[in-house]
This record gives sequence, C-alpha cells and structure tokens, in this order.
Amino acid sequence: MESFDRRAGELLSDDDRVGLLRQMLLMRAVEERGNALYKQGKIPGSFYDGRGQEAVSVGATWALSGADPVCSPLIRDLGAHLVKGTDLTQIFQHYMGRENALSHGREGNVHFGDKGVGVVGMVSMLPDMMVVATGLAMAYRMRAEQRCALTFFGDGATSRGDWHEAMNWAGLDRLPVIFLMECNQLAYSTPSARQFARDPIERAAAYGVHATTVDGNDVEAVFVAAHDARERALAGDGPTLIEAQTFRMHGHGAHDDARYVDPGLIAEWAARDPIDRYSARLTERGLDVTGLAEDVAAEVAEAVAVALTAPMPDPATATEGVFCTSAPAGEQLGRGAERWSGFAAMAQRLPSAAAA
Amino acid sequence: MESFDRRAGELLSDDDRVGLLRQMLLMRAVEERGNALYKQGKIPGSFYDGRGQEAVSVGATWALSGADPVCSPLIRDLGAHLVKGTDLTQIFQHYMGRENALSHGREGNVHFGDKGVGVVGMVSMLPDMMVVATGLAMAYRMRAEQRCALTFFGDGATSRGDWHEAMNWAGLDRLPVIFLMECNQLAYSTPSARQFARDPIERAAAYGVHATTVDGNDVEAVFVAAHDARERALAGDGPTLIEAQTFRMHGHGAHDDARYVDPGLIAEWAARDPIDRYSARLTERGLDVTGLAEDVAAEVAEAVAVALTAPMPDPATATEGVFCTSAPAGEQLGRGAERWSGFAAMAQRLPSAAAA
Amino acid sequence: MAVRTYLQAISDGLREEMRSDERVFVMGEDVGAFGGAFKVTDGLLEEFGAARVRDTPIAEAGIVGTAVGAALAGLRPVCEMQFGDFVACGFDQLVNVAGKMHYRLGLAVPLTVRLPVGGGFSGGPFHSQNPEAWFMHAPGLKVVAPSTPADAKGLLAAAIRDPNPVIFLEHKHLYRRVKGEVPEAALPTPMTARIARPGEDLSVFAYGAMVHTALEAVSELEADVEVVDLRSLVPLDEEAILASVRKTSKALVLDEANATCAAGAQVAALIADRAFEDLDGPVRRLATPDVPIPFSPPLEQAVLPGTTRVKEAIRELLDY
Amino acid sequence: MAVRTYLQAISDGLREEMRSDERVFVMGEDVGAFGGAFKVTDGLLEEFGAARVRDTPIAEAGIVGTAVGAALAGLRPVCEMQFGDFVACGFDQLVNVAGKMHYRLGLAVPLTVRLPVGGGFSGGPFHSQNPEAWFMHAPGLKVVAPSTPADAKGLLAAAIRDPNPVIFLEHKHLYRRVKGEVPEAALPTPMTARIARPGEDLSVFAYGAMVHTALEAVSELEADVEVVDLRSLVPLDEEAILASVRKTSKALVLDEANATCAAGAQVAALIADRAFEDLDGPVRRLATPDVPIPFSPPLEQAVLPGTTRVKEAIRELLDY
Ligand SMILES: Cc1ncc(C[n+]2csc(CCOP(=O)(O)OP(=O)(O)O)c2C)c(N)n1
Ligand SMILES: Cc1ncc(C[n+]2csc(CCOP(=O)(O)OP(=O)(O)O)c2C)c(N)n1
Ligand SMILES: [Mg+2]
Ligand SMILES: [Mg+2]
Repeated sequence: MESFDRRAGELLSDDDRVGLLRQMLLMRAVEERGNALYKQGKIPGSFYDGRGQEAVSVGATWALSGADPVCSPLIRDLGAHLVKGTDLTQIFQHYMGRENALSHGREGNVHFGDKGVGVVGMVSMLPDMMVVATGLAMAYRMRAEQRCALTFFGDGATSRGDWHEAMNWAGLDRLPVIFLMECNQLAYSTPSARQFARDPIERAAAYGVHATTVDGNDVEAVFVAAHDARERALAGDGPTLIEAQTFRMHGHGAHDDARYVDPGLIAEWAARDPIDRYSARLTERGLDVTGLAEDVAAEVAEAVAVALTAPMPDPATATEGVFCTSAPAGEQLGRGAERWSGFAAMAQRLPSAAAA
Repeated sequence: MESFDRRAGELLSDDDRVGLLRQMLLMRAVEERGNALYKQGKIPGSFYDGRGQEAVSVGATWALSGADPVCSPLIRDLGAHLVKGTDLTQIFQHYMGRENALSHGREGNVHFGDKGVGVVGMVSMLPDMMVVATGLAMAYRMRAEQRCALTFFGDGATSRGDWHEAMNWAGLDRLPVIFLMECNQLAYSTPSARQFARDPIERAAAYGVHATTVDGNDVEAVFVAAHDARERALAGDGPTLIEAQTFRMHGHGAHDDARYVDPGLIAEWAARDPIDRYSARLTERGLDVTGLAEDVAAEVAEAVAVALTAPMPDPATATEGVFCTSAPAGEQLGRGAERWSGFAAMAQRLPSAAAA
Repeated sequence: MAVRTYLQAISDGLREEMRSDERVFVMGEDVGAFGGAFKVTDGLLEEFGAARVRDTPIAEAGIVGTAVGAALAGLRPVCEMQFGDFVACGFDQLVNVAGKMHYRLGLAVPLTVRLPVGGGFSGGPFHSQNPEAWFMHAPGLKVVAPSTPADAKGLLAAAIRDPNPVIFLEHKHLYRRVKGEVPEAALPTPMTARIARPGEDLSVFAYGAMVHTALEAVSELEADVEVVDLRSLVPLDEEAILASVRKTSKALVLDEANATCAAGAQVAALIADRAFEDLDGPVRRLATPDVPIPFSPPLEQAVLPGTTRVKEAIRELLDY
Repeated sequence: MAVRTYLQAISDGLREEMRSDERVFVMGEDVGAFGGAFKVTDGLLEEFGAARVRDTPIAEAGIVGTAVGAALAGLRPVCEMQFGDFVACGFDQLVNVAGKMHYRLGLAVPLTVRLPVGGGFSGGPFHSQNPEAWFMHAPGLKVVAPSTPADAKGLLAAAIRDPNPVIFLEHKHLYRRVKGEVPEAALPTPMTARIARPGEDLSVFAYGAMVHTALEAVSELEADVEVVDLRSLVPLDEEAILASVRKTSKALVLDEANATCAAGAQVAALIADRAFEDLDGPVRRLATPDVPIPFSPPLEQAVLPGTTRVKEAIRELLDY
C-alpha cells in the first residue's frame, strides 16, 4: 500500500478531520437507529447497513467537489449520501416507506438518490451503476467539464460482466471516473476466495485503469486515494480503481445473523474499527471530539421524531411518474455539499470562480 | 512470443504437417467456393470467411482429442469443423439453406454444429459461447474426465461482459478450457485500438488464467500452444488464453469491401499468408505437397455438385423441433476425428485403451 | 402424504431428484453452506457435497451459460437466481443460447432455472418482479408456475426431467404461507392446467400466488365460480382454458405481473380468438398496472391485484 | 416534400436532430467512419465529428448503461444496436436501470435505442428477431415502430425529444424497399395510431413491416377493410383501436413477432375486454409461431406472416 499519511497531512485541515469523524458517527448512528426501527416493525422489507465500513464512503465522498456526482452509493455506503448532504429526516421517511422527497415511497433501503445534491440512487443489479457512472464521465469529457463521477461496488460485484464493460470502456476513453471497490471480503455468505482466483485490482492496469489499494478502515487513507484519483481524472489521466480493504461487521442484512463468519475474524476487525481508531487519533492530535457523538445522536433523534409523524404515501399516487411528462430543463443533477477544505481554499484564491 | 519451433519439431510428424496444410487448403477452397456461390445467389443471406486466418482454427483443433469438443468455432473458424470431420457436402447444403443434417435449414453461414463430431455451433451474440465452453469444462471436471473444451473468439468480442464472466469463472475453478482469442485486429470496421486500451492478454494472469501469444499465421505455433494448453488443462492446471495474432484479409462479410482497411496493411499480411508460408516450409523440408491443392479442389467440387442436387427443406417442417421431445440418452456430443499423430502413438502404447 | 410448506416441497423435490439422478446438481449464489437466500437448498451441501451444490460468483450470465454447457455434457443443472429479478442479467444466455439450441442444432439443453418471484412484502422494484412473460415470448423455453406445495414438488421434478430448458417460477410470498399435502413419491406433475375449484358461472384463470387470491376471493362470494390454475405457461394448456370457458361462458384472467403483454394477455387473446362463440361477456383482465413494484406497503397494495378487486371484477362480470 | 427511403428518412431525422440540438449524439458499433452496419449513420461523422458520432466497443450493456449516464448528465444519446437482436445483451440495463429510474428517483432518462429488427431476408435466428414485446412488458420504456418513411423520421424526432427512454424499432426489410414523401421540416410524429387505409367491414391492426403486408393483402381483395398502423406500442393508442373496432366490428391483429405474449396479444386482449359488445366475430390473430426465425428461405417464408395468409384470415373473418 502507498503511504497516505504524509499526503493526508498536506491535504486535510483539522476541520476536515472533525468533519470526517462526525460523518462516520452519523452514518453509524443512522444505521443503528435503522436497525432498531426495522426490529420494531417500522421499517418494512429489510434493512442493510455498512457497519465497520463507514470510512470508505465518508472518506471517498469527502474528496468530491459539489459538482461531482456519486453514482451510486451501495448498501454499505450511506456515508456518501450524508457527506453529499441529503436530509436526514427524508432518509428516515424513505426507510420507513413514508411519503418522502427522495423516492416518494417507491423505494426502500439505501436505494434512494437525491438528485439535488448529485447522488443517483443505486439499482440492485450489481454492478450496473458502474456503467452509468462511466456514462456520466463520458458526458463530462464530451463537454470538457472539470468533473468526475464516483461509483461504489463490492468485491462480489466484480464477477459480473458489467464490471468488465465499465472498466474497459473507461480505460479505453480515459474517462474521469473513480471506481471504488469495497473489499469487505464477503458477498452475502460467499467469501472473496469463491468469487475470484486473483484480486481484481491486478487487472486494472491491463484495462488502462490506474489502481491503488488502501486500508478501508482508515478514513484519511481513503480520502487521499479518492482525492488523487479525482486529480488524475480532472487532469485527463483517466479512471482509477481504488480497492478499500475492509470487513463487513454485520450480516448481509438485518435478517442475517452471519453465523457463517469466523468470530475470530470479526474480533480482529472490531479492533480496527474505523470510528474508534479515528477518534483516538484525533484525540491524540489534541482535537476535542468528545461532544460529537452526542450531537449526532441528537440530530438523529430529531430526524426520527419528525419522520415518525410523516404520513404514508397516498395509494392513489402509486401509478404516477412511470414516465417523465415534461423535459427536464438542463442538467438534473445538482450540487452537493462541498466538504473538503481544499475547495474553500481554492475558492478563496479564485474569488471570481467562487462567485459563479 | 515463446519459441514454438523446437516443440513443434518434437510433437509433429510429417503426416501431421501434410494434414495441417491440407486442412488449411480445404478451408480456403471451401470458403472461396462459398463466396462464389453467394455471388451466384445460391447462398442466401450473407457469407463470412476466415481468409488469412486458416492457421488458427486448423492448428488449434489439430491438438484436440476426439472427445474434446469445440464450443464454438466462430465465423473465421471453418477449419475447426473440417479438422473435426464434419461432412463437406452437408456444409455446402447448410450454406445454401438446403435440407441438411447439420441445421436442417434452420441456420446459415458458419452457424452450424455437428454434435456427432463434438462441435457445438456458435450463437451470434459474442462471445456467449465462451461461457458455454466453460460449462462443458465444469462438467468434465465434475466427472473427472480427461477432456477439455476449446472456444474461439475475436479481439472485438473481448469487450463484452460474458468474456469476463467466463475468464473469471474458469480461472476460479481452474477449469480445463482453452480460450482462443483470434486477434485479427479488426471487429467489423473497428480497429482493436478502439476496442481496448490494453491487450486483454495482459489481464489473463490476474484471472488465474495462463496466457500465451502466438503467431496466428504459423499453424505449427498455434498447434503447439493449443497442445500445451490442453496438457495443462488435463493436468488440472486450469485454463489458458491463447492469443493468435493474425489479420482479416477479406471484409467482415461478403457484402463488405473493407475499404476502411489500409491497403498497405493488407499487402504486408498477404506476404505472411499462412498457407503460402507453410507450403514453402514443407517443400523446403522435402515434403511433396504439390498435389494437395488439386485433391482438395476435387473434394470441394464433388461436395458442391452433390449439395446442389439437395432439395430445399420442406416448409411443413418449419415449426418442428423447437422443443426436444425425448430425453437424450447419455452425452450428446460425439467423438470427432483425432488428427494429431501423438494420439495414435499413445494408443499404440496402450492397446487396451485403443480398443475401447 | 406429509404436510409441507411450498418452500419445503421445493426443497424435497430438489433433494429427491438429486438422490435419484446423479446427473442433477444445483448451482447459484450462496446455495451451499448458506442454503440459499430463501433456504431452499438448506442441507443439500451436507448431503451431496460441494461438487453438486455449487456456490457461484455473482454472474448470472455465467450461471446460465455454464449450465448450458453442463447440460450439453450430459448433466442436469438446476440454477437458482437469488431473486428472479436478477435473471435479467442472464437474459441473453437464456433466450439466445439455451432457448434456440435444439431448434437450430438439435442439441437438447436439459436445464432448470429456479426464479423466486413476486411481490407483496415490500421487496421494492428489484425484488418483486414477475418476469415470466419475457420467457413466454422467447421460443424454446418452457415456463412453469406452481401454486401448491404438491405442484411445486411435482413440477420441479417435471422440470428437471424435461430435456428442455425450463423456467421454474416459485412465488416468494407462498414459500412459508402455503402448506399442503405432498406425496412422498417424486411424481412429476404434468405441464397442464388444473381445476383448483370447479364452477359453472364464470372462470377465473390464474397461476402462482394469484391462484390463492382467486380462491380467497371466490370463497367470499356466493357464486359458482371456477378457478383454473394454469400451472404451466409454456406449454399453455389451451384445451383446458377453452373447455372451462365453454362451460362457464365468462372469463376473468388474473396476473400479478405488469399488465401489458403479460401471460394474461395471451390467455385473454386465446379466448377471444378461439372461444368467442361461447362468451357471454367481455374477457376481463386484472393485473398489476405497468409500474415498477413500489416499496411502501400502501403503494404496493395499491398496484398488486388483491381479493377486493378480484371480487369486484367477478361480481361485475357475473352481473354482465 | 422529398421522396426518401425509410432508411434515408431515419438518417435525415437523426441528422436534423443533431443539427438542431447539440445535446444529441449517436453511439454504437461501427457507426462512425463505417456509417453503421446498415449505413444509417453514414456521413454523420464527417458532419459532427467523433465526439458526437461515437464508435463503441462491442458491449451492449456498456452502450445502454453509459447512455443512461450521459442522459442523466443532460445529453440526449441515440444508441444503435447493430442488429436489434443484440439488445438482449443490454437487456438488464434497459429494463432495470433506464426504465425504472424516473418512477423510483424522479430522474428523467432521455435516451433513444434504435433497433434494426425483423426478418424476411435469411438473417436466421440471431438477425431477424422482433423483440418489442419484451420491452412493452417492462414499465418505463416507450416503444415505437414506424412503417413509413415520414413516420420513421417523425417518430425518431419524437423519440429523441422525449424525456424518457424510447425503443425505436426500424424494420430492416423496409430500409430500402419502402419509399415515400417525407416533410423537410423535422416534425415529430405523435405516438398515436394512424389509419393507413380506412374501411368499414373489418379492422386489421399492424405495425412496422406488417402494415405493408396488410395493405398489400387488402389491395388484392374486394372488401372494405380498415388497416390501422399502430405506430406506437407504448403508449398504445387504445382509443384508436377501440374506435376502429366499434366501427367495423371485426378485428384481425397482425404480428411479425413470435405469437405468445406479443404486442398482438395485448391488442387482442384489449379488444376482447373493452370492445366485446361491438364484436361480430372472434378477435383473430396472425403472427409468427413460437419458433426461432429459420434461415432457409422456404422455412422462413413458412413462419413469417405473408399476404396469402393475411388474405385468408381476412376472408374467413369477413365471412364469419
Ligand atoms: C446481479 C446481482 N445478482 C445478485 C444480487 C443479490 N445480492 C445482493 S447483495 C449480494 C452480495 C454482494 O456482495 P458484494 O458485491 O461484495 O457487496 P457487499 O454486500 O459485500 O457490500 C448479492 C449476491 C444482486 N444484487 N445483483
Ligand atoms: C454481442 C454482439 N454484438 C454485436 C455483434 C455484431 N457483430 C458481428 S461480428 C462483429 C465483429 C466481431 O469482431 P471480432 O470479435 O474481433 O471477430 P472477427 O469478426 O474479427 O473475427 C460484430 C460487432 C455480435 N455478433 N454480437
Ligand atoms: Mg463484499
Ligand atoms: Mg477481430
């Protein structure tokens, strides 16, 4: 693995660091509450979380500019939605199948998007959205825009043909897209060793795709890898495959007790919990992060309280919206939150650009 | 490229050599006649040939035992059918859409198979049959049979998802399958440079697939590569990707004048014609190959003459056979011709096996 | 006869076919130690070993395509799609490779693809689909859709023994909800329709979960309604359909799938063409409108055909 | 108005949309310098450059999926499948990604996929298919099928300007065989049916190449037959269909696609449900039986519906 520490030191401010921790805490708190709501029967269907993998989606999305879309976060990547700025209350309403602005009850789980902040919701067929992200990148290249697209997928998803079509296409056209492979060592019950003989990262170069492996439980390392991939993309140097090594700490979904996973492995990875590690690191660094968890808990509690008062969708609307009836005016994907302090710093240096 | 000459010297008898040349001549003669029949309006639809690529299908198939299927030869790979022993007259009847034992008029072009000799006909969707060949290999492995499957595909076909699923699957399970990539530098009008950024052969190792590149216009080199791949497969060492470097000397099909191809390139490759080169080499070696072309011409002429007397299929049969109505008794794929002298030599050493 | 759930009956059927024919094997994502997403293959790994209970990569084209190869080599693969929805990723291998092989080349492809299908439990747009019509419109594929435990077991045996590729639809909502007597012996169910409830005044045609919806609706009405469980969609038991209409003169065709070009459209078109003279009223259809299946319960209930709407449709048609 | 072939009309339509809207671009295999397998995109590279006339790898999922991405980014991709048959390889991206995006997430996917379809020239099982019913049975996709040069151009404009994914079926057998007047101006054709020939005694419903088969058959008969060119399959112009049946009381539904669950099944089922009282005879269907399209001319002619069989069916139904 490359050394990310030094680069992180150069790139991240203390505000960034606190922000990264906060978003990871938020992701965990939302998902813990989600699991509880599921068990209380308030979330229909099923519930999936990314416990232990918070550093991946939070770290990577932190590196995006407001105009860089995520297409798409997957079931372990709630952090991408949060970093981009999707409203918490809406997320809970969505989870519970209540009327909400994200999916109007048409979708559940992490299958939401928020076009306003530039997040395209996932489809279940893995990894279809890699191809769509490649298409976004193709459009940016065609319009000579300084933007790139970020897409997530698991180790298991690399076995499907669409993985290949996206890798090949992006490599061929040197497109500004970041492929983030979340190697949590499992695909449902199937270990990576039954998914591929050799780590897909080894194929990247032979697609014309730059590749890098990071500790997926180190949020700064993930951030740096995504940051560098974005720079490369914007410089016209093509796509990057980032492999984030991590571990799925819960079952595949709330219904799955994951008894097929070696408890020793879970204990080992628990000791590397991305949130605990990062809290300790920031404390060591002299940052006060003691109040964050409480803040976050309050934020979640409030969002849930409001969400619980939201009505269910009106059944009369069930068949509406299959087709779009008026042409979208201009681009549909809006700007998400811009978290990395580097963007603000650049904007200060370029006041006219900031005004635009 | 590896050195194949020495190995060819060890493996091939003079009978093999004459046989290889004869089959290449036969492929060319059949296709020349096919093009003529197409232009005369006797072959409906379209016609595709593999001119200049004869060494690939002939050389590779020569290395197969009778029980090793080809699944499937593609439009440039008539030689695989011929080496396996499919009847010439039936082939012409098939081309012309007359009643025939191979497809009963349901198929055209090189889209035929001959289950009796262990050849599964291609489907057009590229490269779907790679996956099917992988499944044959999976079955052989499950039954612990000493067999392997050979499958062909072009450089262009490597861009599709099924290429990846087959490569990954075969590598994962170390299956006895030979992937023969026919790199003729074009996919219809599209040059390889617009198909992939980096040669797919570079990805093979990272799938757990052994890889080798050969001069696809050198029939002995192709034979040796296939022979070694088969040995590896039977030894349990998994799949091999053979890249045969060659060039498409005609248009994509009979309708295509290929004016998009640089004439200089065609001239360059014409000088490396696999048949001319091999004839010269055998002559140099002291083998008399002067009569072969004439023999072959006579064989083709006779087959065509008979085929031209065959009736068109009975329209009343058009809807028959969509479903199989009686369970096949045992394996459907029979034994093809066994061409390589090495098999006969082995059989002599093992008389009981020969009797079986 | 033992009482088994629909799910247990499928498991039993699979186990018995594997016991009696060593060519039969199962493959799919997480079908081994995990026993499959719905536990249909639970216990098979222990009994038959990893060679015959094969965990695969996430590669639906790979699953279908390698199964075609294995079938050509003389084996009898039974593929599980984790959810029927994912069959879209193996669509080409099914319709173009498996389905056309026998017609084109005379090669039989004895292959079964099990599809857990259907909605009703907030599965949302990607875990609730009923894709059978796509395959009915692809020559060379058989399609069966049992509604009872006995037929689930019997049709699975029939599918596995059939020398053709067979799409086996198992409705997720029936898995644990429906129980019934299942013969111990592995008797294949013929691919024909079944009169689920005889009647004289109106015929309801349904398959899979909709058979239960129809029966429930009829049980709440005072009317002599026949319910025909199609069981097999390809081949479609046209004679049984026409015979029922000839008797009752009124037809309601039910579908959980999206309405346009659904199985029910084919059944209705058949009746309109070949039983026109016997009809005393329009051929009514009830199906899910052409929308992806929404996640939220009130929305999902609004689109899936339920007993209330079935009863209404029956009443209206009886009064016609 | 200039006289153009069906193929030229499609080319013209594409060129004009590209001229008037810089967001429109084309992509597909060999669409650039080569001008496409059928030469529909001939000359576009020269006029619009390689950025807007994009040769792609052989990757149908890639073509559809990247087009979805480009559409989300505000462009208007027009994808060419080299033959409509290969759309099976991009099926999942179409039905699961493109088709459901707006309903699920409120994102419009203005995307056109051109499918050269149909048989009649010994294309065999993989170059002759009519896959429209698969997409009619996938919510969120529009499906149009012009039969004349004017409609080919007009419906292409309508498809490209539509904010939804539209499957544009262009029948290969019409490309050079059919000529007609085409307005110079780029007027989109509404996605509604068209009376191709008015009549009082019987309605024939058809689309694509079958419209010409129907017209030819009718022209050889002494009868007052109406031919309705559906033009759009999704949305389906139900009112026009019902109005025609109300007038003529007899319906024949034609399909070049395989019969089961075809577009024609949907039309027939619609008539049987909603125009029952107006019917004076069975709703007859004529379609290709459920077989892959065979290569050999006598076999292909035996399965595709031709004028002889259409005439027979019309006569029979008139005499009913
Ligand atoms: C094409 C496809 N096949 C099957 C599934 C069912 N499925 C959902 S998640 C999953 C495992 C995914 O594993 P991985 O890609 O490693 O992601 P992880 O869950 O580990 O984050 C499977 C098989 C699917 N979603 N898509
Ligand atoms: C999935 C798919 N898409 C498109 C085609 C149309 N097509 C037929 S041959 C061909 C070019 C194939 O190129 P390559 O694989 O290099 O084989 P070659 O013709 O050069 O032998 C194309 C695009 C196809 N057969 N299959
Ligand atoms: Mg994983
Ligand atoms: Mg090629």
